[in-house]
Amino acid sequence: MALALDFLALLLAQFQKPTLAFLAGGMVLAALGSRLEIPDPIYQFIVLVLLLKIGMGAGMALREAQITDIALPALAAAALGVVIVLLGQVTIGLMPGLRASDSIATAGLFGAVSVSTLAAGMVILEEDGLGYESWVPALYPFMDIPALLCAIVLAQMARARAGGPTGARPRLLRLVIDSLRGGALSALMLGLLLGLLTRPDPVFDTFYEPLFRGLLSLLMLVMGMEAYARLSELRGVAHLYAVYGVLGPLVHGALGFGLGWGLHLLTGFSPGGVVLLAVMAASSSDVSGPPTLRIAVPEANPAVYIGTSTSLGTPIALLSIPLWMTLAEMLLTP
Amino acid sequence: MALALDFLALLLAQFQKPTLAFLAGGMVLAALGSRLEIPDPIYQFIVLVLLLKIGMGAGMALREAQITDIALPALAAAALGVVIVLLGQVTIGLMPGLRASDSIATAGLFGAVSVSTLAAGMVILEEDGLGYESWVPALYPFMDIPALLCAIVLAQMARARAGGPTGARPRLLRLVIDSLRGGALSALMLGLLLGLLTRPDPVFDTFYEPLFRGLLSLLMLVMGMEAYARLSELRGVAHLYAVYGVLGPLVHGALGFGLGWGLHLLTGFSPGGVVLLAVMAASSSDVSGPPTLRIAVPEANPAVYIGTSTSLGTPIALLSIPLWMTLAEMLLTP
Amino acid sequence: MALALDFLALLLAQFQKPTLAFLAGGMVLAALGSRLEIPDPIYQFIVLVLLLKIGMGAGMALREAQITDIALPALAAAALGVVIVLLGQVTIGLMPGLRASDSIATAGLFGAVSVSTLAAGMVILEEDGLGYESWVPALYPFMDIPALLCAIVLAQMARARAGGPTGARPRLLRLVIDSLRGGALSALMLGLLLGLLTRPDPVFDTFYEPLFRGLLSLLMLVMGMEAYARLSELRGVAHLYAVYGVLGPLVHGALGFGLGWGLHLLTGFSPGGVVLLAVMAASSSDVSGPPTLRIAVPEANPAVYIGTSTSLGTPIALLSIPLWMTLAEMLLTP
Amino acid sequence: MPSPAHKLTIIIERLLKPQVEALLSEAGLDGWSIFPGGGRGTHGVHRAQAAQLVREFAIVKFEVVLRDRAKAEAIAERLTQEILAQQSGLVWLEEVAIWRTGKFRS
Amino acid sequence: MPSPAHKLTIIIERLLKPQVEALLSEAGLDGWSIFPGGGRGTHGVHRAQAAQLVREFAIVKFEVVLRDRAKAEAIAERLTQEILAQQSGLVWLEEVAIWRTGKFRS
Amino acid sequence: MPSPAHKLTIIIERLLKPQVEALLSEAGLDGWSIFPGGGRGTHGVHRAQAAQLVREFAIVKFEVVLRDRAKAEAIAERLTQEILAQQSGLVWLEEVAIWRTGKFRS
Ligand SMILES: Nc1ncnc2c1ncn2[C@@H]1O[C@H](COP(=O)(O)O)[C@@H](O)[C@H]1O
Ligand SMILES: Nc1ncnc2c1ncn2[C@@H]1O[C@H](COP(=O)(O)O)[C@@H](O)[C@H]1O
Ligand SMILES: Nc1ncnc2c1ncn2[C@@H]1O[C@H](COP(=O)(O)O)[C@@H](O)[C@H]1O
Ligand code: NA
Ligand code: NA
Ligand code: NA
Repeated sequence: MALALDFLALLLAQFQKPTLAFLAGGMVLAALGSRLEIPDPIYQFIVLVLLLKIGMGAGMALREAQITDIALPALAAAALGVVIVLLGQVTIGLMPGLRASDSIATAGLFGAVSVSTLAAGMVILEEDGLGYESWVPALYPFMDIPALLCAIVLAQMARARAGGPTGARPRLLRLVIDSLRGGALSALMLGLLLGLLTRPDPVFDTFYEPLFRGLLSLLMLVMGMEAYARLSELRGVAHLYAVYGVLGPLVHGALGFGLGWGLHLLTGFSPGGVVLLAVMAASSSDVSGPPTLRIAVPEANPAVYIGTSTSLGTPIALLSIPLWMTLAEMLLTP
Repeated sequence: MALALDFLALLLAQFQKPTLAFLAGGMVLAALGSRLEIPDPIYQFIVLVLLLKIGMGAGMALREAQITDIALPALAAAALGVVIVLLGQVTIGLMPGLRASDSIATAGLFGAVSVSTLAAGMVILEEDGLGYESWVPALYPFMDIPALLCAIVLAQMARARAGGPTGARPRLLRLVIDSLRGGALSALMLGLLLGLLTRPDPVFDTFYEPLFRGLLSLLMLVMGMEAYARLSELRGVAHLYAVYGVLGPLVHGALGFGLGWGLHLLTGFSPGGVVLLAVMAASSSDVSGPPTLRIAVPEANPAVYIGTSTSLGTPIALLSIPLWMTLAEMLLTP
Repeated sequence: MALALDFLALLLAQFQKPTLAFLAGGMVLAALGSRLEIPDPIYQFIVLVLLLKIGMGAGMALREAQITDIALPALAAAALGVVIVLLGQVTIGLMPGLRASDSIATAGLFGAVSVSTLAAGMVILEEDGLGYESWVPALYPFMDIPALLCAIVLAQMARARAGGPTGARPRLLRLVIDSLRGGALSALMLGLLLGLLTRPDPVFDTFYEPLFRGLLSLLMLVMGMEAYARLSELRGVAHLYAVYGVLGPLVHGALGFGLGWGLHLLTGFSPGGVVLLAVMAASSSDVSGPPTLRIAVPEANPAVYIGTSTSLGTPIALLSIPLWMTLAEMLLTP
Repeated sequence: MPSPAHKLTIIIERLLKPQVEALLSEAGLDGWSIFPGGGRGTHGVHRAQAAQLVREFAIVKFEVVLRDRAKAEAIAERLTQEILAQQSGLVWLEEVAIWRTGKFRS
Repeated sequence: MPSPAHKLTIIIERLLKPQVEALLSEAGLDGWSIFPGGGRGTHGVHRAQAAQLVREFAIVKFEVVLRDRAKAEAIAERLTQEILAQQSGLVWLEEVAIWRTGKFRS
Repeated sequence: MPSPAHKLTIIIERLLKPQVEALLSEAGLDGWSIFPGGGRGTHGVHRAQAAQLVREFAIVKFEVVLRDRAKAEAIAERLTQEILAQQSGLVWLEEVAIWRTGKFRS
């Protein structure tokens, strides 16, 4: 009982933090019909700076890390990405009356990773002084790409079963390359390489690091407004997607937390690292995944998978960050 | 005599300060035909950050303030907004040959508040170490909205007198809501709520507060360029508007200063607070007021009221900031 | 031999620095077909802030400088601009088969100055603690404008010789004024005036100076991407331009270094100042020069001069910055 | 395979965007495109890309393709009489040939 | 001195831009213009200037002027059949009168 | 109630904007619209929204609606002969039907 109260108190304190507060603020604005707009070039600038910062920070940490430290977590990340997609196909995909392509695409987004959710996790961890290996954000592509690829392969198989056109079947390697060429992953990889191969410390310390938190607050505003705006698109969509959008992040985060806990016991993976793994698993791609799926699974209805991810998956994943932190503080720290 | 010299010296020093210097710089650039442009998305970003900062700062201060401390200044702000509009209608509105709608709309903008002028006042006060209650900027909407509403009601009455169409008469509550939904007031109110209900301190201290001054300098550049650009629109406008545009801010600022002085004697309202009240009163809306009037008073000629406010009202109000500060330093500080 | 090794070691260390690393990163992204884009308004904001910062910094320094300190370096800068253009016309212009207008326009850009290269030079010098008179960046227009004017006059003479239309011959003064009205030079001059005539220190120290390095890193990204993108335009262009684009910056930089060295011996011009003079001489205009030439020398093929400058001149000039620094450290510092 | 249709172009200030969208929705249209811009007219200059103090005064252009000429004209009439009566703005109509006619309900 | 030509307008989401450009290049066209925008359709709202999470879902309009009507129609057919088959997008054709005909190879 | 008119479209690089505006003003026009964009042509690629080093090389499109066909053609002629002679740019003319004819002086 005391434990439950502690848990609640820790949880409530988190909602006072600026990151989640701005998310809620964005939703409220949209709900009240505000005409406030964040200009698109500003939004792109914010995402670019966050991705370069995440990449550079992880890259600089990788310089000092041992390949053996990272191998297992990377494997865990990839496994999580694939397992979440397969799990999604089994749970939603097998329900009657739903189109296979829709459920596969939705599961694909939930297996992939949201950069905004990851950034929010990093900032909230830092505010609470819960440390993590600085290279953990570098696990992003290890979870993101396998998840999207897995969804695309499942969609191809479904199409083949349905006797659909198989001639245009895209090659996997090409999809990986194309995905890495997208703006978001390009920026992340560029940051990683700069951090790994050069010494960006002066510009990192004076620009990317200090601006990170503030720009994230504006991104949360956009996320909140967008989440509310897309809610209406969910109206025509099967209720099951709403259930998946709400429960998915919690289940996936728990999976990530569990796997991270295993790593913690096995290799001493830090509590903060466990939280970030859970956050990535809980998150669903809202910036970089959707266009990949639009091209590769054109028969799926974007209103379904984007609506489910943006309006439910991302807010729930963001709001669940305090949950993993509270769990970590209670279970993993001495 | 010595007093007058002191006054002049204090005044001159202010024009060296970056805020006013950038304003002058923008005017000079425009006058010399420079092709320098500030991109619109950057301008919107600047205004957004300034409004969130002003709102959050005031909101955080309101947490600690007593409702009784604020009630009287809020009343004073609302009274100033309404009185300035009525005064405007009496002085310009009664002159022969001018259209009622034009004079009412102009008075409406001068009763309302300019966010850029308010922000400039805050920065200049801070540079001079003249303190104010941090919630004073929260008086903005208390002056702004009543002034615009008052103008709209006056315009409806004028229309009714003229036997014009009264069917489309918009409801006041709807106008208030619509005005709060506009981008500028939305951002300010969002900041207020975030400051009041959550703990945005970490992001406020590392982002909004440090960037405030620099972004304001760029906003002043835009204001200066725009003030010069709109001057030409004033050419076809009755001379009386030019007189009003130049003298209005001084008279309104003096009213604000007087009322603030009263509050100072009555409740110990700070000298810096008195200055900010004068600055808001002297300022005329140039970002958020004009679209409200365009919709609600479509029969008024925007070249008249926007030109008068942007080209004369705002620069004069900005240049008069040092005046109120010098007055406060001479009259209100021991 | 030891000297040569030292030289190499110093040189290599520079390529680890963020400025050059971001340039290389941009090229790599473009070469790999990344779809990453920097929004145009963000790019314009970056250039604006850099120019205002360079101008203000130089302007504040000019307040304390003696006119006699600056006169000689300014003369040297102007001479360099003109000499580089004349040299260019002699070397490329006299080769058979090349159009006079193309070679003159190309030489014009290489005589003029690149703001991004200058900014990179300032940041790299600062990182290495190699000091310079803070007014040195004010030499920019003294080199830039004479170089462009010289090219325009040469083009007019070539047109006259060829019996072309001489009626539209633009006056030189008008060209100078028009060039100063362009966005880039306007911003630089505004900064200079603000620094010289007002006290922008508070906003300079809290905004322009801290953001300089970070914004430059993003600008280098753009420069790198653009350099790669324009390479293809060089395909149809005479090989001689490629040779000029690669060797020009080195020869011009050496000229600048030599003249700077003379000033050093004569007047005690600082080693950092010598480096910046070399950097400006080595640089070729890629932001502000091209539109001037497009209007004034319409018969020249922009693919030739812009391609040569953007794809070869600027990257080589940026990469040569460590060269001048290493030379200065070895030859000019005790 | 192209079939005849009509393109209605509407140029307004952003502040009228909600009203124009409401009118188009009421008229039963299922789609339109919007392009931001600038311009010059009797109300002075509207910048296309540079900062202008009031965002709501920026120019936007609607392009609406529809197959029913009568409906296009009816929309133009209502626009000019109701929304643009006291506001700046232009409306014009052009003949076009469209593909994918299935995408057009009206 | 104007001579008759045709203007093909193509409205798509940015993610199809590379494919449309490839098709136009293959068709031997030497020029086209692109305008960013927004819109509303069966796939919901695309904002014209405000932030939208996925950049690739922004609307862009191609305007291609060419003299050869048959080629214009062929491009429109290929577009609607190959690229737009499962994607959102519109194509229409208009008659125009052009100057500087020397600038148009097709 | 629509009445016939003409729409002149001019595509240029931003650096010619002042000259084109001067020409339109001289011709007595009271209004035009401007849309920023990008494109591809014999002078390579102009990006529509991404950073390009030289701002003045961005593409802008003028759309000018006017009732007087002869004036439209005269403007197009002067443009192509005087301003666009050595520069990139296109001009074309279309037939339109306008409302609010009172807003058009020429
Ligand atoms: N003749 C015209 N052709 C094209 N656009 C026009 C024309 N006249 C006005 N416009 C556009 O309509 C807007 C408002 O016009 P006005 O109300 O006359 O200021 C202008 O800013 C232009 O964008
Ligand atoms: N009737 C129409 N007229 C003009 N543009 C349209 C029309 N319908 C759709 N569009 C444009 O095409 C895009 C995609 O349409 P849709 O696939 O129906 O969502 C929309 O966002 C609009 O920009
Ligand atoms: N056939 C065309 N159709 C539409 N726009 C074109 C065409 N050709 C050129 N343009 C536009 O005109 C600009 C300049 O063309 P150019 O001088 O050929 O490089 C291009 O960037 C395009 O925006
Ligand atoms: Na996930
Ligand atoms: Na006021
Ligand atoms: Na040079």
